[in-house]
Amino acid sequence: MDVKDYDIGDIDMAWCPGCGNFSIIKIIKRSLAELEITPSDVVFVSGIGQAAKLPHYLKCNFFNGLHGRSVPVATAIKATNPRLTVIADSGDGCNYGEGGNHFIHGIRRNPDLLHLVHDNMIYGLTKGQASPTSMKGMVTPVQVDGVILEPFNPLTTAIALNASFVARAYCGDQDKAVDIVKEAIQHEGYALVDMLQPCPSFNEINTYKWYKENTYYLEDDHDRTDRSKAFEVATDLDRLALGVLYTREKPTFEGQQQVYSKEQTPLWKRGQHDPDTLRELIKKHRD
Amino acid sequence: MDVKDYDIGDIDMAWCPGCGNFSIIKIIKRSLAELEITPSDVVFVSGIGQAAKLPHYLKCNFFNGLHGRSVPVATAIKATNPRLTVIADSGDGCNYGEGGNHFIHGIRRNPDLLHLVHDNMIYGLTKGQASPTSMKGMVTPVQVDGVILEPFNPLTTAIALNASFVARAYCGDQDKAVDIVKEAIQHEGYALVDMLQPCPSFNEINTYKWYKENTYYLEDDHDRTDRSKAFEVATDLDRLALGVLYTREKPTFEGQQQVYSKEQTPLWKRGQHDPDTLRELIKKHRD
Amino acid sequence: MFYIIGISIVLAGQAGQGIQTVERLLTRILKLDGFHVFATKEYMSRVRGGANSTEIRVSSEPVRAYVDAIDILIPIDKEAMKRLEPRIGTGTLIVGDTSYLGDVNNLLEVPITELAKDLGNKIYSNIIAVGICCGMLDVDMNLAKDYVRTFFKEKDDDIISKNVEAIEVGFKRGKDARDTNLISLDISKDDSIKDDLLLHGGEAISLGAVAGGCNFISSYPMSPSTAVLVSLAQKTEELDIISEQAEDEISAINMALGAWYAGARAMITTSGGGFALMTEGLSLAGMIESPVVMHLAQRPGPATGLPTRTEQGDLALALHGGHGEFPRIIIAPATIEECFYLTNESFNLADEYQVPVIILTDQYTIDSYYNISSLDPTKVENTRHFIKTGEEYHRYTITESGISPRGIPGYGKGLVCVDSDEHDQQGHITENFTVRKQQMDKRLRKLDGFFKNMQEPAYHGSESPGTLVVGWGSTYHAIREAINRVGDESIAHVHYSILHPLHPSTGDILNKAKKVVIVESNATSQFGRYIRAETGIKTDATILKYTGEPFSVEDIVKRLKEEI
Amino acid sequence: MFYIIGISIVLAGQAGQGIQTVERLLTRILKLDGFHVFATKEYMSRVRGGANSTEIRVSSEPVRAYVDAIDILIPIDKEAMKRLEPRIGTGTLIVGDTSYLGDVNNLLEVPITELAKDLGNKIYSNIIAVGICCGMLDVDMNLAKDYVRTFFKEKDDDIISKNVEAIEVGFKRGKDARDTNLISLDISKDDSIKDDLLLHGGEAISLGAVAGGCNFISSYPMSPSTAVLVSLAQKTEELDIISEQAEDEISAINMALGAWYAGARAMITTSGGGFALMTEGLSLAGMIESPVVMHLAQRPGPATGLPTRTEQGDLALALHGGHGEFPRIIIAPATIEECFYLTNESFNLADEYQVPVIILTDQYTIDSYYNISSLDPTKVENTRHFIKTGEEYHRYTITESGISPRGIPGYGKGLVCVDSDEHDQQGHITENFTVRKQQMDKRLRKLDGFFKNMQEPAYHGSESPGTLVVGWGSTYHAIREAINRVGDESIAHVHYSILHPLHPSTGDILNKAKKVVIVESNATSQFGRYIRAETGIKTDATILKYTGEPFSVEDIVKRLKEEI
Ligand SMILES: Cc1ncc(C[n+]2csc(CCOP(=O)(O)OP(=O)(O)O)c2C)c(N)n1
Ligand SMILES: Cc1ncc(C[n+]2csc(CCOP(=O)(O)OP(=O)(O)O)c2C)c(N)n1
Ligand code: SF4
Ligand code: SF4
Ligand SMILES: [Mg+2]
Ligand SMILES: [Mg+2]
Repeated sequence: MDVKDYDIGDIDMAWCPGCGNFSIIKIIKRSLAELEITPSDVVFVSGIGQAAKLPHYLKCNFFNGLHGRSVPVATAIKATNPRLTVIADSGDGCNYGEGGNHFIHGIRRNPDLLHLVHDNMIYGLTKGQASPTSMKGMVTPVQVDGVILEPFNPLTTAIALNASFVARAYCGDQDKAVDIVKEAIQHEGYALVDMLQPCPSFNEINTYKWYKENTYYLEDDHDRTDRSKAFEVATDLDRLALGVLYTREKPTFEGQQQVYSKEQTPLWKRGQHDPDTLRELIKKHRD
Repeated sequence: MDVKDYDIGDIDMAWCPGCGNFSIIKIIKRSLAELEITPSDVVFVSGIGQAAKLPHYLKCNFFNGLHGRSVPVATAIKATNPRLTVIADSGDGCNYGEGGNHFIHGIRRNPDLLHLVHDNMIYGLTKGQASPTSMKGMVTPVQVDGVILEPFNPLTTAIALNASFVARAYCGDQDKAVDIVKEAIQHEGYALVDMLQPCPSFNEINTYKWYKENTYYLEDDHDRTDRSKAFEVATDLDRLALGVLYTREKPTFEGQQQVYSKEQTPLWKRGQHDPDTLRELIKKHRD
Repeated sequence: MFYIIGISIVLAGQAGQGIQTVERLLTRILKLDGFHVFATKEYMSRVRGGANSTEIRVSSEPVRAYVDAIDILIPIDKEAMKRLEPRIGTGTLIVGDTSYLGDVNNLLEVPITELAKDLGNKIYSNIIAVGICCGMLDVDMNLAKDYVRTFFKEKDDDIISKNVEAIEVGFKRGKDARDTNLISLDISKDDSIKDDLLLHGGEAISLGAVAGGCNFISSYPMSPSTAVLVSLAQKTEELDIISEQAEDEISAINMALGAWYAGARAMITTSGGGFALMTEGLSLAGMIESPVVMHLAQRPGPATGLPTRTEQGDLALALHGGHGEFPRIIIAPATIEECFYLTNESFNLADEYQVPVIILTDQYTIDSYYNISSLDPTKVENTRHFIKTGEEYHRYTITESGISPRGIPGYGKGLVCVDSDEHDQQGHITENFTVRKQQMDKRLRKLDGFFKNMQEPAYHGSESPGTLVVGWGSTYHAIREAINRVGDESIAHVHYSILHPLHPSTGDILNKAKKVVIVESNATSQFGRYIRAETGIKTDATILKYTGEPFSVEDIVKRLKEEI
Repeated sequence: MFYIIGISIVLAGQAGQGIQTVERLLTRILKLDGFHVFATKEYMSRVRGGANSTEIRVSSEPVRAYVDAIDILIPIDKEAMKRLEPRIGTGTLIVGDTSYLGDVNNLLEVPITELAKDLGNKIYSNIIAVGICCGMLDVDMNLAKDYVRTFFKEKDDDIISKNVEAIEVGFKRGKDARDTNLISLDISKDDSIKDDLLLHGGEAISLGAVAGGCNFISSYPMSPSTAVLVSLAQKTEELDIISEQAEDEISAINMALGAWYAGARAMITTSGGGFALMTEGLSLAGMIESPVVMHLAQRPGPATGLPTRTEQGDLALALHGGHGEFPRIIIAPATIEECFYLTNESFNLADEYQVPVIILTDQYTIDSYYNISSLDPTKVENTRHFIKTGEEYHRYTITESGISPRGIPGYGKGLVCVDSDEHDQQGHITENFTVRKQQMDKRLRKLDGFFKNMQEPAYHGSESPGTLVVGWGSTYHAIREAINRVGDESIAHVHYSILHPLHPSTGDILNKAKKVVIVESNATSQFGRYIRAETGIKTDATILKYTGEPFSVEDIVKRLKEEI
């Protein structure tokens, strides 16, 4: 497949000039194309925010739902039809703020998703309030004395929850980001990619330059199965590690459903429940 | 103060015979008494569940609110009146299930609270469904094929979030539990005590016996400030460590509020805002 | 004319004393022996202790409503008595042990605890109580013993035979009371009902759901709605159903919408507080035009309220919950049969109109049952409404009916794009005011067609009555029996099971009555208010109850007599 | 009689092109120079690009409503034109550059971009536009230049003087057009308004809140409600206010309740979706009888809808959101003054009656403003309603008024026990049916006393009118101006700012009119429905708009003429 196969044609994109989102959409298109995934086999699930508009700018099925709620929607879609490639794609505020509870429990379920978080460390669409990942001291119209909350660390948290794939990427480095995203899609199970993204409109701290200076790639010999090591790497906020920090093979949510124990047919293809079985179930209530 | 000072008198307690909650209330009363805290200076904030009924059985102020929502309520009470001793006290389902998002962000705020979680690894009040901490494979009326979700690990998660005090206690060992709870109350900042608690009515796996066999106390030389070590200890699910795993000094939420920068007076004592200041604020809109 | 159907037996004890086992055993045995039965329970929000009770009515004809009056009371401990005191009348026979009952009138002394201990364990008390009832009602003993054997078949032989003995011991005491003419019960048996079904509202709803093709349920436990989650979870072995306990209600509703999007027939079950949390998701269903079936089992609010009690206090929430304006359907089953058939139908309606369908029940409906002859899983024809998409597929095509053909991803060549923002026909975000209006109008006209096939509200009695009693949902049988008891021909009864949209005949029906009296288990007459908002008609009187208890037949009789 | 007040100027450009700066600058300069002004903006849900615009009306008398007609249009780029096309009439003078405007009628060619570039940077375009308007309106140039200097005082000297130059350059062009009689604007100045205030609804609400003693706000950002959060956060330096951005709306409302419990005066601000999520907490406030002030700034739904547009679509949600039954107060300010005073009052009402008070506004209210003479922070007397507790304090004492004295922890010797379950007078869980009923009755009678001091709905015109126009909230000024324009004495206008409880005079007022016409920015006439539910009266006609745009004066004029 070609990157162009995902082009939607003429559409007005609501992102600001210079925004990292333009790189992210390229990274996504390239990853899908290189993995030869047909647009009609992909479902993007997003919330609300600037990041969450991405599926509109791509040829794909999408469910652009409520702010914060993409993970449960994506989990259910994958469980209902495991043949689809499902990508939950939204911002840091969406996923770690409003949607924090689904982040935790989504990881525990381990559906086979790519969970791509555009982490610009700010609420973009609502004009620049702190997000859970905003750095301490960042001044905004609401955080007038600067952020005082401990920044949320998605990677340590995901590792603490024993997520099956935990990675950080940087959208300014497309080639490497494509590698990470592709791996995450191919990984069977829940795969978090926290994608660092500059927001030139509102985040004056975490700029392209800042990311360049404060990130590094994990060495090839990094042992992704070593949870403690991964945790330690993830705790470092001065130098942000890029790459796949941690992986753990485990059965997927949908894979463990009784409905798929015998056959893989998506639910929609199965038709109604067998009336005789229903009659039997009803008869049981005779005594 | 004496433990009896917290007695509420004749009240019908809704707990089942043999329940760990009876030990927990004793632990709480002893801790408060030993710390000489007057009942009218304490506010318990609970959610809904069997655990959440505890404040009713104790002489104290309480706010028995909604299922899952005790942490934000407690945080606001403490911020509004930092002179109060505030204890958020509820079940594992309440705190880690419905209230999971508040757990994460409550830790990030670091209010000076004791956050006491009765962790019986089950939903008690609603009659025995899995809770986030239920072990894999546990069969319940809803989890008919056994729990398939990765159990939620409150300790690794709290450490991942860099909580300022992270402990696990076991209610079957009151003396040691009192020590831990007292320390948590005295700790300035957010203090999690995950209190292991048998539920004889619904949890047949994690019994008094099971806890005895699967827990151990941290050695005296355990370095609580070593985050990676604490994390490693917390990942071990075969042998559950008891004691204070991790502490980190940091400024509290309320301590960092502008309102307390000059004086500590609780908000209710301050009266209205100064009318002249308001007039000035209004006048600014002349141009 | 005083019209009492059969007798009412109340068994009471602490949570954990096996009152539910008693209820189950006794109603099954009685039904199998040809008695019509009705049962409902009331219980505290706790796991052990407290005071719970179950009422079982036994009759020679169908019996389907709760009564206050207790003919035979068998308390298994003291606490139970205190709570039931207001319901004990001069005609109440109390059966049990003076040791915990103390000095009461009309006592049939049976040292239940002693007898149980003689059998080796106090826990047989409840089975002895079952035996006593069987004896009093002259039940076929072999049948009872057989049933007990099957009931406990998973247990050790020893326990089985002890239970059979317990039944016998109790039976003897009951029969003695009968033989000595202490009591005389003349209830005839009806062989034709032996094959009848006994299932409570919760089970009927979950069976109705599977009959409607439900294959996905995501929910968070909350009394009294959990029964439906449990009973669907239990069916995942036999049927293709995914059942998931969500981390919270918000996740539950969003999962259900994801599941419908991908082609499942999904539902959620919850109670008031959980439903409130789901209203943002409800509004999402409105915007993306997703079908979804939501079971809202009411309990008294506000907030946590009385978690195990009953009320009809969430109608306004069901009608108006969620922000913005979008169509929905609200159904409140009045009978066990309707729990089944209307739930079945709900999946078709949701699918056809692409709207949320709210099934509004309450604790009383969920926990009550009576014998019914049958339920037919194929009576309601299931229709499937999603299409295979072509390359040029647009999810939100403007149509005259307001219904845009619904595709699902992976079926056909089209892309299925749904959006919570206002969107154009393709599903893309728009801020075009004209498109906005077109899409709003399209959504709001979707239910215009609904009226044509809409079931009429149930109507009993004269068409121009002196008094018209209006009811909805779970009060149906209590109203019916109350009107029968009052025995005044000038009283008619109209009953709504489909609440919203309101049947267009409502104004006419109400206008024909001299006086309109509404019965609701809430404090502010929410349905009355809704009728007024729709028709302008104000009900002349209200019969309201909001103590947490269900309406009894007597409650309604008393108030009706005051009102006519 | 055609009654147009002053002129309307519309400036339009992409998000990020400084349209808001223009609006701010121009309205301030004009007001300081003695012109009455009104301004409102419309903008897309994005950060850069798209097409936003602001309408500024300038007049010699008070002007307070939005009009469709554009007298002078200054588009700073091409996109803007497309979107505004429907509003461009034969009388619209378009000012700008042919390079991006192309071939339009009534063009006053000013090469704005070129002129800006001459000054060194394209970004001065917007200030040039301000200058043009000043020139056309014959503004005192020194005043304008002074204002620009103060406005940019934080900037470098060079930038300041460039901006002053830009004003001058524009001014000259505007003055030329005037001098050459291309345009003739006769709007007289009124020196008495130079000290007037200019503040939008969002700011007025936050000032009203602090006047009401608000010292705690917890909220989650959501357009268009965020303005109130931001403006309270900005005041934490000068005032004792805790402002916290919560992780979600559920946390926000629960924090606010915790804060009230501990003695703060707390509020939240949100929009429809966030409010839906808060309704469980709203119900909690009902049960624990906690005061709380909730600002709900409406935008078009359902779901995400049109995040930056306006609607009155959440009234039903405000009325009925939350499970169970409990009293609440709903207020919808109709003017900037009411945004201030009624918000101030809301804190007293919440505190006195121990109920949630919902302030229902919309994007239009939040983002619009006009000059008002003053706001007095001490006009509404603040009352404090919590007490010092004694040892025997019971939080839920049964009282005749339904209001139980409210204690707070740490003030007095009593314990303050609040419970989301049904509870007894002490605040302990109960399952006693009688206690339940007593507490329900107590809660539900709390607002009985509210009626006695209730502000009458605003009434204009004949008491037995031919046509009575009913409005609520933000449509006030548009209705007023429309009725003036229509100029028919038989039209009267009643306007509600306190929506719930509904004023008891409503039925009488409406019954006196031959015809009742209701104006609402929604699709289903939610207030009309509510009036019918309360009074039985059906409005004869509806004037509804739900495109996401505010009502314009012309919209209402047109429909009113059809209806009378
Ligand atoms: C329930 C709800 N609360 C709040 C909002 C308002 N809202 C929309 S986007 C957003 C934040 C977006 O931040 P993020 O997810 O980081 O995305 P970004 O714009 O930065 O890409 C908020 C708070 C909403 N739409 N729904
Ligand atoms: C919003 C909401 N959802 C669900 C419930 C029902 N509910 C009450 S308690 C409970 C679980 C309690 O479990 P846990 O917190 O572990 O307490 P335990 O009873 O085990 O002590 C649930 C689901 C509720 N009250 N509110
Ligand atoms: S606001 Fe920030 S993140 Fe959003 S589109 Fe603009 S630059 Fe990108
Ligand atoms: S259900 Fe379990 S946790 Fe709850 S009181 Fe009973 S034994 Fe204790
Ligand atoms: Mg962001
Ligand atoms: Mg628990």
